[in-house]
Amino acid sequence: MAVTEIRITGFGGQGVILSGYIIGKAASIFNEQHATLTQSFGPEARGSACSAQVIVSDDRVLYPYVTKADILVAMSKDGYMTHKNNLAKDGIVVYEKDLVPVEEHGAGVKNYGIPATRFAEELGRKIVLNIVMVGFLGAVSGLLPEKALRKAVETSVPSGTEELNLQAFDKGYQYGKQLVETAEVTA
Amino acid sequence: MAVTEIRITGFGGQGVILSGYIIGKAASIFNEQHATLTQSFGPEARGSACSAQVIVSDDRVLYPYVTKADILVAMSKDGYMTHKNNLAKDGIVVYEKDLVPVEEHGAGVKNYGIPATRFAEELGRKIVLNIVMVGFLGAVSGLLPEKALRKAVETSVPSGTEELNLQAFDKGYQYGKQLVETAEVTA
Amino acid sequence: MKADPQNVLVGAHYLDGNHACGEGGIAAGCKFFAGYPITPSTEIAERVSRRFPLIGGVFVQMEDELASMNAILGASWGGKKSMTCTSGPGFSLMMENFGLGLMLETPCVLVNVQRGGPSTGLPTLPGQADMMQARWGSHGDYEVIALAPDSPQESFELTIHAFNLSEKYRMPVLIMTDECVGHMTEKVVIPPPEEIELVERKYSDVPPGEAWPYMEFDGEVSPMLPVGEGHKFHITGLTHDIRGYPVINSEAQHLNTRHLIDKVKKHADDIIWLEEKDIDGADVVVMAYGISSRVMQPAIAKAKKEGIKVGQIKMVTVWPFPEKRVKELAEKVKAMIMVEMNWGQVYLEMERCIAGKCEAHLIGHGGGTVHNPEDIYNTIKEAVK
Amino acid sequence: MKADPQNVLVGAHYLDGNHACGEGGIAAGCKFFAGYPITPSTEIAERVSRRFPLIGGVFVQMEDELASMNAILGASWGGKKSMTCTSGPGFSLMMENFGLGLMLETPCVLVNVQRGGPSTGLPTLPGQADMMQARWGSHGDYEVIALAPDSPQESFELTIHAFNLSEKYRMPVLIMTDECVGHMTEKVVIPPPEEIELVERKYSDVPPGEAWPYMEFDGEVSPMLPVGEGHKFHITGLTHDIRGYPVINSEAQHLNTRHLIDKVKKHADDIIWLEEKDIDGADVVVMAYGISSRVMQPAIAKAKKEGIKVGQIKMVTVWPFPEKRVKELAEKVKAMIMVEMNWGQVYLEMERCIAGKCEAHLIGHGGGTVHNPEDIYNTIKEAVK
Amino acid sequence: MKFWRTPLDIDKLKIPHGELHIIAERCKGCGFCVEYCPKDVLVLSEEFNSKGYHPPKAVKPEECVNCDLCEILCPDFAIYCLRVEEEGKEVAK
Amino acid sequence: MKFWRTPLDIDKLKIPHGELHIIAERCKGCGFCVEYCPKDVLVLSEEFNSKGYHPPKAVKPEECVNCDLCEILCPDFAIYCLRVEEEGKEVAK
Amino acid sequence: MSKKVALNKAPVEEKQHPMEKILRMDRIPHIWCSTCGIGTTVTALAMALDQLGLDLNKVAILSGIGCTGRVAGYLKLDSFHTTHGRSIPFAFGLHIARPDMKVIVFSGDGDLISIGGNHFIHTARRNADMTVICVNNFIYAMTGGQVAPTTPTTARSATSPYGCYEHPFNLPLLAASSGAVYVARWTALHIRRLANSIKEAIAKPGFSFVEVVAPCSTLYARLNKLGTGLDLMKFYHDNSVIKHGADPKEIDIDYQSQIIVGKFVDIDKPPYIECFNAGNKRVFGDKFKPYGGGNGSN
Amino acid sequence: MSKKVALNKAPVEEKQHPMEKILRMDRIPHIWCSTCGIGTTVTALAMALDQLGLDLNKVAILSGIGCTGRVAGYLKLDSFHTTHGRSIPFAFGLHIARPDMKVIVFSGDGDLISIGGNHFIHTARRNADMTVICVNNFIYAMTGGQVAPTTPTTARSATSPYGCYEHPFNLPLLAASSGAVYVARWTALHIRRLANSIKEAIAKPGFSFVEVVAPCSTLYARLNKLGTGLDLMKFYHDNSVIKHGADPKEIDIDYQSQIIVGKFVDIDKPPYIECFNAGNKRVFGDKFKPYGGGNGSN
Ligand SMILES: Cc1ncc(C[n+]2csc(CCOP(=O)(O)OP(=O)(O)O)c2C)c(N)n1
Ligand SMILES: Cc1ncc(C[n+]2csc(CCOP(=O)(O)OP(=O)(O)O)c2C)c(N)n1
Ligand code: SF4
Ligand code: SF4
Ligand code: SF4
Ligand code: SF4
Ligand code: SF4
Ligand code: SF4
Ligand SMILES: [Mg+2]
Ligand SMILES: [Mg+2]
Repeated sequence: MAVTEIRITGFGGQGVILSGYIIGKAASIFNEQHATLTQSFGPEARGSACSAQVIVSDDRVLYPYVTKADILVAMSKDGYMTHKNNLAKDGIVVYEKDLVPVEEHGAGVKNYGIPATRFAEELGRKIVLNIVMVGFLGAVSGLLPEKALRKAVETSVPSGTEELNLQAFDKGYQYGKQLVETAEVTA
Repeated sequence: MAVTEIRITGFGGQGVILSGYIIGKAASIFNEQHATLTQSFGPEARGSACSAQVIVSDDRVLYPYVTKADILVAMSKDGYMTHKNNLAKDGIVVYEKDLVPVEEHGAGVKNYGIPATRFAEELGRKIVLNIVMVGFLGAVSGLLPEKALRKAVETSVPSGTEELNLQAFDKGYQYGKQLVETAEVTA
Repeated sequence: MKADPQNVLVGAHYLDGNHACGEGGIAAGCKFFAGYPITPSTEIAERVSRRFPLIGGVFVQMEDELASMNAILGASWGGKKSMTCTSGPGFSLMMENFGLGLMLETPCVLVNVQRGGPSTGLPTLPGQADMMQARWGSHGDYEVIALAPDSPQESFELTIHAFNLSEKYRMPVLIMTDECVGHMTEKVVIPPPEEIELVERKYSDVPPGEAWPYMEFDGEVSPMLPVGEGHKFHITGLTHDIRGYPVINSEAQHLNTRHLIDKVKKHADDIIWLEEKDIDGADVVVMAYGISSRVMQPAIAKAKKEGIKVGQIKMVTVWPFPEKRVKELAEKVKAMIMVEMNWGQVYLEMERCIAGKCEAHLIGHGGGTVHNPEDIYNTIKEAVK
Repeated sequence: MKADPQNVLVGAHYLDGNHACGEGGIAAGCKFFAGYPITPSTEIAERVSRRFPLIGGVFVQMEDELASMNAILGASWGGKKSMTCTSGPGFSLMMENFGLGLMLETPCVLVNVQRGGPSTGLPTLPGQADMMQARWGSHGDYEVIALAPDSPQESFELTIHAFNLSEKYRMPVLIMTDECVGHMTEKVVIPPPEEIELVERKYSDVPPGEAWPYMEFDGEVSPMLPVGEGHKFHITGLTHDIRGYPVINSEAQHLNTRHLIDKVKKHADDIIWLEEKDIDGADVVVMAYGISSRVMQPAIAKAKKEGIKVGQIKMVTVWPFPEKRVKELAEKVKAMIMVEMNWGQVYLEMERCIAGKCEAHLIGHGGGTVHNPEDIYNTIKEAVK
Repeated sequence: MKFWRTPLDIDKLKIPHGELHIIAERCKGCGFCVEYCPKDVLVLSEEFNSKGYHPPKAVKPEECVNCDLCEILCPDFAIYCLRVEEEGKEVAK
Repeated sequence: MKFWRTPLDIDKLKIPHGELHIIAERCKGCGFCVEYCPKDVLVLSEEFNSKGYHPPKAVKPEECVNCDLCEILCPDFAIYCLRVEEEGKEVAK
Repeated sequence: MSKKVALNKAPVEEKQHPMEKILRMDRIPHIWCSTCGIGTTVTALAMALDQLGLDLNKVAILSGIGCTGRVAGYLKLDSFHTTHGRSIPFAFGLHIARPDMKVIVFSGDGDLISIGGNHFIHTARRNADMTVICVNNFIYAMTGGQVAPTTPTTARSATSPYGCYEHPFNLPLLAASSGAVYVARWTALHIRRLANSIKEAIAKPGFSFVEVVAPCSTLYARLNKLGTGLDLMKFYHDNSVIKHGADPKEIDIDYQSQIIVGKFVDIDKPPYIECFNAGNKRVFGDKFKPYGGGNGSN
Repeated sequence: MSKKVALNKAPVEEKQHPMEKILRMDRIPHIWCSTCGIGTTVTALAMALDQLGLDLNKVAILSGIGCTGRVAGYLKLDSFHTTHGRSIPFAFGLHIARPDMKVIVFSGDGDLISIGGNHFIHTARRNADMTVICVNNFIYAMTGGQVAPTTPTTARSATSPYGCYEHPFNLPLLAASSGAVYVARWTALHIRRLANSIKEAIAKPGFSFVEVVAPCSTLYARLNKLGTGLDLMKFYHDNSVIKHGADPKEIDIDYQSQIIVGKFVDIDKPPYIECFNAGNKRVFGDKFKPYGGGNGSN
């Protein structure tokens, strides 16, 4: 697909925006595509649902918002509930397994779950769950080359935390790779 | 004349505006005419020239400023110099004799002088020179009935000073009356 | 409702436009005036400060114009008819919270005695160059009501009218006068109180717990909720719903802004007040407002004497602009002329509404003094050529 | 003059419109930024505050927007390229002293990242409803220059352009962006400094004692006088003459205001920047600015695919309005359409200039989100029917 | 509502007991209640509420002295305590 | 310009004399100079200037000690005093 | 009757949070972040109102814009969410119109003291009868953590990313010097003392000011790596010193050092309306009818 | 060489008023009324500049709007007549751009303390290196004599026609509490002491403030039936008391009673740019080039 619309949702503090930033940067800076990131932002989001939208495209992105998500990344139940009905027919749902109870969508839609928070906690910092998700998304969607995503992670996280974040990325990526390879698509 | 344009000039503190106010009030409140008073006003006039314009008319005044003065009341040399060239052909100049050195104007223009400051000082308050001028103007111009002007003086000055001001008015009026009667028109 | 006799200074007075405006506010029942001095508007505040103590009003000179504007909003919600006055620089400073007044739908009256601008400009000389600012000076979308008196008498009358409109449409109403009118002294006849018709504020009769501050939201006017009576209502300058609660999304924004706009647009016929003369059969129509609508008259009279068919429209209300009427007339006449003391502001609206149907002429002027009637006369002659 | 290498963050960056705007200012040589936080503009100030210390700039967060606006005027007279940013409510508060900047002919740049209004409105969502305020929000007569970027890349580029125009025409220049562009992150390619052309401030070479701050007063741009060099010049917000001395009369007012207006009008062809596409032979032309000029494109593409002859004008400058061009086109096309995120603002100017020569359509929107391209497409179809 | 503790009547009363009410869905897991409970009645639970926070739970409910501190410190109005009589019945204080 | 009086050199100098200069047309007749001249050198004159004010005139010019007070108090920059030597010649101070 | 009935002087259902009587439940949960201190300070106000036993119909609350500025929106009182910095003059107008009502302004440090600073000092000067409660979280929170006129020197913020180098205001000093008759400072942890101060402030005729140092977890704490709001509460616990009557000059707040709290000013001075009445009485005698009281119709 | 040469360090024609060197003679006579005190205070500034022996090319003067606000227009310096209330932030920007220049704000009480009050307190807080001279004539003169935040209680004005009933500000107290490092008050009669204070203020690094009580004859004196400006000067003569170092709290000015004058505050505190440099130095070390000095090109 020449245009991919991605919506990432979660709650404040989960690093939703940063994960969108990494995907957009991977596409536009490290993969010679166009990528537009927008975010639902500000006071009304204090301590509640938070969402980022990335449009990845081979041509210049003109309309900056998601109309139907090709990829829905759900890190919270709230976010999933709000956006689950706005999926493209052949979209995919990438979700945090322990936090989001996903439903069966239409025939073309695939669900991919990962216990990202747990993985992040295992890596020692819960805060990297978003990077785990990015890695996972990269693997299950094939949207962007692993290299571009890794590069984007490396250049987007606070300096000093690159290694940890790359580990998180790899963790998610591996898990996703495996999942896709074993074709273990959950409902 | 159905429309009379009057310009009153002097320096700050001479009560230029009040004299215009009295003339306008006499015409519009006590003589069933229309009278529009405007003033040059404000910071640029601090401690310098100051002027009031009154248009007295039988009909509603539409254009509020003097175009050619039918009556120029000059209480200061500065004011006289600024406005002396903007007189109607048959206009009159009413001036403070000790302060304003008037010139000969065109054939139709008459000059009437009065030592109003001196008269005011004789009455005990220099500040009433403007009222002396109003009385004088009333007498030499015949613009408005004496009664209307007196009434306007009485109702326009600070309460408690009515008597003094009426004396000042009368002083000016008498002097004017006499001047006109003896046809002693100065150049 | 009739004016309260204790407020009305009945009779003929020799007053300048500013004092007359103050008397108009007092006659309208204004009981709170928050002001900040600025030439050439200050006499309004001075008049009110002198008159208020014995008629139960409170005049406060605030620390700046921002404070004045907000204080009258607070006092209006507190149940007092409230007003302020200013001139260009202060008007600019009031713009943010004039917008708050519109957003909260708060009745009050703002007088701008226009002087020459921009910036400090000509403090003591007249201008009419804040007209577009009156319409557009606050951020966001909304509509306004603005009146323009041409004399002390009208300054008195239109101030009462402004209060009436502000209560009727529950919004701040602007009086856009100017230095010439403000400092011009003429006879002002104040009628007896029983002849002064006032619009009473409409309060909701819905009991506490069931009433919201904006029961209507489709261009209709909601009754206000009184403070202190248990309604415990909420109002906000954020985009809100009929409950007055903030709702931060595009749908709410549509509803809220359309409501504010439609409140004026829907009632434009009721609000717009034009004084027309000799329009039928006219070849050219001259439009103006405020002092310019007065100064144009000798020029029109002169043109008429020469057989030119000139009609005239004195715009008592400038905003909302009489769009419908101008469109109608443009189909009928050869030319329309706008006379204003600026370099073309309300003219732009006239030209737009004319839409090429007839000629549009501007008689602009930088301000500092009123138009020379000769200039107006010349343009009229030009237009019928 | 080329950009100073120490300022320019060369290369491809993934930045949002606000950060890009900050980088644009830095690349343009801005060395003083006075700001006051307000959503959705604050990231501009944040970017600058982070970047300045090592490149010799000073960022100051002022006590309010009034202070910000004045501080950049003072700093500009002090010789620093200066800027500030804000959104609707702060823009309203800056209006008085934006007028001072125009009156003093002070180069500086003001960014308004528009959100939904009026009042506090929709702090976090986009709008384009401050466009008429940009034109008319300060009291008095004047003209303005306003640019509207549609992306982070343009936010960067137009900020440099704004600084250039402000130096060239010696006046504050407005960047009217919006929340969508400000918070939209995309690739921004920053060219090497030698490819960034900057307009250097022109200082007078007339020796002290003979130079005045406004040597030209007929719509031409005077070189500035530097402070601290013995010129001992005077400037004032009052109406003034070429010496900068106050002159309070109607003649001076004419000269001064015509000068401010003509400075922009005379040079409109140089200032106006339109990006036109497929105009020749078009039946309908769609105009828009900022984010709307971007969102209109899928709709236009769709209409074109169906064989409709649609031209498009992306207005990079919104003010001065491209009056001449619209008048020309109105004679040629069937309809012109304005797409903007408000209920009809710049549209009014388009309609006026069309003057009935073709149809005028508005695709308005209350804000809070950008237009749905479908609505634009439908109007295009409607217009060619 | 008795937010203010009047020590005057303290001697007249027995040490009161409190019945805790936790509105878990409203809690944002700040831990103020846990930290400042003088009797260590509370801990944060392991479970998430639907916003992703860990609300407190009473681990020693019987120790609650109804001091109200948890209630008045809670920034989310998510916990409150009612006084119970010795017999366990709620009464007015 | 020597506005500030340095008492240091006072013993070295003889009591100075001043030569008064009055710019009558600029004067607004406030009387500050008259009132605060320590030597009562000045009075307001009877004549008006063209703005209608009475400027001061020196009635005892020989008594002027060149203290500059009239000069520095004058709000209209309308009076100043130059020092003259015993011989009556102006010198630098 | 349950212990929770006092607020509205009418019995309510048991097992309902006592604050529900004064909160707009249709707007709860509020937007404040986890471990934000603002909610706690709202409880302090509710306690104060409760203790005063005021008729809540006659209490108005006003806020400007900011996180704290949202307070007005959550309280079931006549409540006004005005513009940034302008709650005080709006409140002043309301107070003059309805002198019978208690007018409370509850807003943030940026709102009240930065953009609203002029209104603050002038309304204190006039000694208008109102209570101003300022949540000082040392930062502009709502807009994302920019430097405030209260940010302690060296503290970081989004616009002082390398540490603030300005001198911050000492709010009690500013209030006292401007004319406030009641001035106190507490932290959000001193909840009962805070409530008591608010109570005294509301009861006091004239301009009363209560500063509340409260945690902003999401921005101030995070940008300064100070942990969560809970960590800040612990910090207040360990570092506040109560000094009633301290000279306001001596109570500056430095970055992460001692915070002096207490009641600093409590003096008697006639409030605005009283001065207005006395001034007019002096001139007009009995012709002048004193203004105030009543239902706003005089 | 005549005695009047010091000002521009070059000989001038004799028999020319010494102030002509620093006045814009093409704008004299000025607009101030007869017996107005503003002109005298301008002379005090000229004396101070002269005594400091500053390069006058490097001195900028700024005013807002008002009678005093016209001062900038009469001085032959780089001079800025800004908008009402905004001279301080304009001056702040100029100061930051040209830290090598002396920046002096000379304006009225209404301008600086009423509408400009917020800038006054915040710029004092920042301790920006500038000198603010405020002519306090207790009234808004330019606009025709309205009440000011300095109008003493009971004094009349055009908008307090029956006597002011507000509490006025004590300007030195407000300045000191906000952070000014130098604070003095004199009357227009104390011309040499005033000049000396202005001199000290200009020399002082940081925010310095000098209040000058001066007569407004046309409005303040007239509306209060106090005679002319000369009568007010006599009043100052009889009623001022010099108390250097007096506590700013104790120097309120009541209507027609004692006026305490003197230098009240003179402390050392790093000014804004110094703090800016120190703060950045601390973080960046030698990578940071201290800002300031030079010709504004850094
Ligand atoms: C005129 C205007 N300027 C700026 C803003 C943006 N703004 C909203 S809240 C805020 C600061 C809030 O800080 P504070 O008052 O300390 O409240 P907090 O969020 O910290 O509780 C600002 C600058 C605005 N809404 N209006
Ligand atoms: C925004 C704005 N508001 C009001 C004014 C009107 N105005 C001009 S000067 C002035 C007051 C001047 O008082 P003060 O500063 O005490 O100076 P003074 O004239 O007494 O020397 C006012 C209110 C203005 N020019 N701009
Ligand atoms: S009421 Fe007191 S003792 Fe009981 S749980 Fe709460 S804090 Fe602990
Ligand atoms: S204090 Fe309230 S919000 Fe915090 S953990 Fe306890 S119940 Fe939850
Ligand atoms: S210099 Fe001194 S002594 Fe001489 S006239 Fe002037 S005031 Fe008098
Ligand atoms: S002090 Fe100056 S203005 Fe006053 S009387 Fe003397 S010379 Fe004239
Ligand atoms: S940002 Fe800070 S002040 Fe605002 S709600 Fe969150 S913690 Fe509280
Ligand atoms: S009005 Fe007052 S302050 Fe203004 S110039 Fe006249 S005397 Fe001086
Ligand atoms: Mg804060
Ligand atoms: Mg003053």
